[in-house]
Amino acid sequence: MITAVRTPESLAAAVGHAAAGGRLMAGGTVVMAQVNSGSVGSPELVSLRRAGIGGISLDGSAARIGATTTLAEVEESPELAFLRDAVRSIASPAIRSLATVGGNLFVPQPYGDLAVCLLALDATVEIAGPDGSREVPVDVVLANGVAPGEVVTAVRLAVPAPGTWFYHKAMRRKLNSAAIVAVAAVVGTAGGVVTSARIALGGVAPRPVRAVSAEGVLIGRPLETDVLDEAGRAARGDIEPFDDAYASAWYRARVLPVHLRRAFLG
Amino acid sequence: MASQVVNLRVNERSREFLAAPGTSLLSSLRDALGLMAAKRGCAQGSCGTCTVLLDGRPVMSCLVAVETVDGASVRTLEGVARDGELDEVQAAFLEGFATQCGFCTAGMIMSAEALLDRNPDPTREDVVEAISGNVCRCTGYGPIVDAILDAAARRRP
Amino acid sequence: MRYKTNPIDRTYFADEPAEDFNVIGSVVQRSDALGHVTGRTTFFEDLSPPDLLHVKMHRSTRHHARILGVDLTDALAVPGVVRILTHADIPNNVFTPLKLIGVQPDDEPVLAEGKVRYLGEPICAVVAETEAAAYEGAARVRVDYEELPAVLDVEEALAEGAPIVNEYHGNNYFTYEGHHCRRIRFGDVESAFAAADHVFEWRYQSAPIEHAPTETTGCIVVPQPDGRLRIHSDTQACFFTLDNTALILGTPFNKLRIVGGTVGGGFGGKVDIAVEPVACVAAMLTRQPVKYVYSRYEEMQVSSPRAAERIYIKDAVMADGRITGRKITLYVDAGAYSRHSPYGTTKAAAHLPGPYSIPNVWADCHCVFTNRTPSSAMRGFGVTIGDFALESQMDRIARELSMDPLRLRLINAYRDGDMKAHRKVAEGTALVEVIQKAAEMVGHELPAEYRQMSSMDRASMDREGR
Amino acid sequence: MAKLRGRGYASVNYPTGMNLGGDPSQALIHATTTGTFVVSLSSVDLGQGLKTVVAQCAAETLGLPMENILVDTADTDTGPHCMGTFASRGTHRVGNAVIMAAAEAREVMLAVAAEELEVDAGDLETDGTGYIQVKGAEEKRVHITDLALAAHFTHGRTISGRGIFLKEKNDPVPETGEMDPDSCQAHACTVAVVEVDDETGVVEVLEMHNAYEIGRALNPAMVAQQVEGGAWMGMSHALFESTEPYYPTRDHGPGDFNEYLMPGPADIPMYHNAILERPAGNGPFGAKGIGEMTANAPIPAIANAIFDACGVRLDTMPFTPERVLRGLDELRGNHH
Repeated sequence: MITAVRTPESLAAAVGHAAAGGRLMAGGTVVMAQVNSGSVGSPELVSLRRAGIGGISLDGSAARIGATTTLAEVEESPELAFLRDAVRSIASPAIRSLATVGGNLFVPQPYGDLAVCLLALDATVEIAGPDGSREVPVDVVLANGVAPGEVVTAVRLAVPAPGTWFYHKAMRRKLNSAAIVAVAAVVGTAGGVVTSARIALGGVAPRPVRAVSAEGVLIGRPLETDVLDEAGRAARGDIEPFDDAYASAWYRARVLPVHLRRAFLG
Repeated sequence: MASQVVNLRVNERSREFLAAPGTSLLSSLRDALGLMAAKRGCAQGSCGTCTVLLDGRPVMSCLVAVETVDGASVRTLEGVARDGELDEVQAAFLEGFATQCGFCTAGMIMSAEALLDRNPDPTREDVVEAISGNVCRCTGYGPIVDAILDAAARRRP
Repeated sequence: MRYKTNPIDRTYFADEPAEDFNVIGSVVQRSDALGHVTGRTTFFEDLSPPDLLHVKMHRSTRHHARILGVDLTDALAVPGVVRILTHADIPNNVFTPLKLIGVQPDDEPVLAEGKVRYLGEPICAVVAETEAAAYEGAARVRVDYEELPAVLDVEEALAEGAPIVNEYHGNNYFTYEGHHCRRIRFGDVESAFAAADHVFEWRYQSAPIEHAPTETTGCIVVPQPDGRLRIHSDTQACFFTLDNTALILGTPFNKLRIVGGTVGGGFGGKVDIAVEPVACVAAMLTRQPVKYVYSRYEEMQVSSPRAAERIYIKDAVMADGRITGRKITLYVDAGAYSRHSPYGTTKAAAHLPGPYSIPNVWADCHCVFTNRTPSSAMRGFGVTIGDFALESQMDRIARELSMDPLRLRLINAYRDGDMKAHRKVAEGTALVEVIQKAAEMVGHELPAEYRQMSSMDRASMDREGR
Repeated sequence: MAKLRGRGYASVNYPTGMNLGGDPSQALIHATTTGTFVVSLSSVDLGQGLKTVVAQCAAETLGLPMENILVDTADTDTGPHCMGTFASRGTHRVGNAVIMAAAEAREVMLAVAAEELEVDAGDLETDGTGYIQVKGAEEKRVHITDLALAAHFTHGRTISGRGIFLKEKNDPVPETGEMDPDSCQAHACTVAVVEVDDETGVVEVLEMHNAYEIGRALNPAMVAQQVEGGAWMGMSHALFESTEPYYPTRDHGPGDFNEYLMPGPADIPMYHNAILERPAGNGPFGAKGIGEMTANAPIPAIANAIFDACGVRLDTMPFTPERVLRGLDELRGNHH
């Protein structure tokens, strides 16, 4: 049973409550669902809603998105327009007006499509804790979470150059459904061949993963069907698919190359 | 810890009430304020029957810890009709036979209100997107989508 | 008004007498719609009596197990927990949904006693001052189990040596007047197979399906000053609920009053008497209003689904498309208890062999018990999955014979005066006409003799050689 | 990659009601002092519109406008017995009971009007707007408001009626299955048009054409609601729904509407529906009851359309992308 809900009005206070053992909550879309079913497992909640860590700022192509920025705010942000399709593939409007960028990092797969995007974007995560702040690559947070008492305060990313951002999500329904396979990628080309590639996958492992094998296949080659199919097959080496209510591990692995190709060729 | 006093502006009226720790906005509306239009269909944010507008945005009210939104403004279906007159969305749902069991209706209408507030001239795709988190088990959605498009047309000058 | 209607095509059944109606056949506004669009319709959970207590259930974590012990100590220590009900608190701890109309069996306890037979079976009901305390109490109940082998497949359940799901039956099937299944015996299918140009046999299967009403199953019980209980419920059948609840409580029937009738979707799932008996016991023992409403998870995983079915269909077919024999073996996965599944299986049998006149029909329809959430009524009870199998079968036959699938159906369609396999003479049939209409709608051309067929005129079919 | 299009057919019938233990429903009807007729039931409206349709039955039978009818239902202290709302029985059973009750009440109404107008009851008719009048001499009439007042305060009469519909119990013959389980049969034929993504196995239903024979469309707008909602549920069953996606094992059972998949508003096809009417002799104004049937034909129609599109025979519901793709792989001899 919940005995206290804290709504600290500063980051320092939030860190203090978190360090004291409170369960952090940003949009509440995960935590409140657990509260409502009596399964949250912590008597004290710490809401980040008023901790002053929201908002989007842009410096050249460097974007900083505060942790409590909602998905709806990202969706509406002209600076982050490249992420609009990805954000719209997440849940529904009444969830996106609550769910946050920071919270999305901690959502279990096959949810957490924005985290997949952040992995592809090589984002950096700003973290505040009782012993000060630190910045780590997003893959570290996705793999290890943060320490007790730490609070994610923002993510930083470089807005990809025009024509280099790719996103595709396969779902059971056209809208409002979890990822069967989500593909997010920043891929640069020159002279018709791939010069740089960072591909992240969702829905195919316990956490968002880099498709490093696929990236290796693409480098130096054109973004064409055969190459992408080969890359997609290679990506099967990068995943740990699972069964759930949406699809089996077999199906996820089976269609991964299709969706990897479709992320680039539609 | 004891219950907290929470202030909300609900349907343009100031309301003050006590909330036990962890109470959702949905439970507060229903149990503390007696506003029963928003429904508890899943308490997991998966059905949309509890959709209300929180500071103008549609939210699943079951997922909002009410203590964290002290001072916010909330609009529920009870606040949609003006002086007893149905608004365009309500009228379109009524006349378009867009209700069957009625349990999803409040959430559907609030999602539609949120859409039309921001986008007075929505496409069919916009409408579908706006209600994509609202489950209806009776109608098959078609009449609801039609009613929201109809409401937009009624609202246009 | 901007509502939808569908065109009524009166060129079919044009001989039906035209009647001059005042309001029948007219679009009349739904009487409940104004309440719905203003949010003022009152569903049962919109009632909020003072001092309301909440029930949450501690449920089985095993498919099949003996209950060795139940420890309530930690649960009772949760602040706000008022009381915890076990089977010992239920006066007559057995569901008897159809007892008053003389239909058995009474094979399901209200709260588990000695054994659990499916994952999610209710064991203890925690009554608390808040929903959160009830959840916390339910989580702190400790049950000591001795795991038993479970059976989860209908055919495995009927195999020799399978674990017995429910000792009440002694077998894993419902016994129909001495038979292990509901039978249809009409004509002689074996002769039909022997004489057929083709024999086709295929298998079909479904998985359980949830009703998924947006409003979950629940009730609020309010003790009245005169000692009666007023039960606000979203039941689909007020008197089913009243009668069965009274029998479980061991009270006179007139001690209970059901108030319902406005339901947030049912689809058959709210025919079971799932929540009222426990809520009434809690209200009687505490003398306070009590709410027991399923969570969405309970609705999805614990409430009765549409049964999974497995269906084998073997058909004797002549080269011209006439189906002369149909043999069906059907298994309904009832789960751990009967509920309405024995009836649903009979309803399935009566529906066979589908809307076709087939002179030889044999069916064995098994109502099978497994260690699964008990299934029960759902929209199309006994028919929906059968129709999937039957109409898939028709399509496959048409393809095997390279026949137009609609002509195959028209040749075999039942007409007025035909005797169906359950020996009821068909009347008011219209299969021929809906097929003709559908063909017309999609531009599927039918030869004149098929367009001229009529449900009322067997001769039109005789010209096809029957 | 290709999107393969196919068309599939299915035709079905559906029985109204049940025989289990007998299948009764009752209605009581009485006029208040001002001529409102209260229909007392204990029947449940699940959203299909039962309250509206029985009010229509009462109004039609009484010969009064809808405004004069109130339906008071689902209170076991005040309403007579109803077996329940299931088995497509609501409109049929309750409608019949209401018609019977309303016919009895009408007879009393006309008898009181005959006294009031000092004419023969057999010469009276209702005009549908609230007047009871002498046939062929319409100026000689009384409004139901005045008549009900007079019945109460002058004539000392209750204008009321009782109705019951009972489908009697029928036990199947155990050896043969001979039985009489239902009251009438409604009919449907569905043609589904689908598109199958041959790389992912995803099936999209593009169009559904449905012809329904329903006896009588008592309220055409509510018929449209039922048939479209039912067709949607059939499509949902066909392509998405299960509480146990890995049946017969019980793993990964969905617990909420995120996991329990149903088509959303973006996933619905174009519907083309048509209604035929062959009134049932035992139905209220010929109506048969169609609540359940509408979900049935779409399932096999979609299965058959998938086969038509891509040659994969789905014999297991639901027709998930995985099942379609496994079938395609098998056809292609392609085991990824």
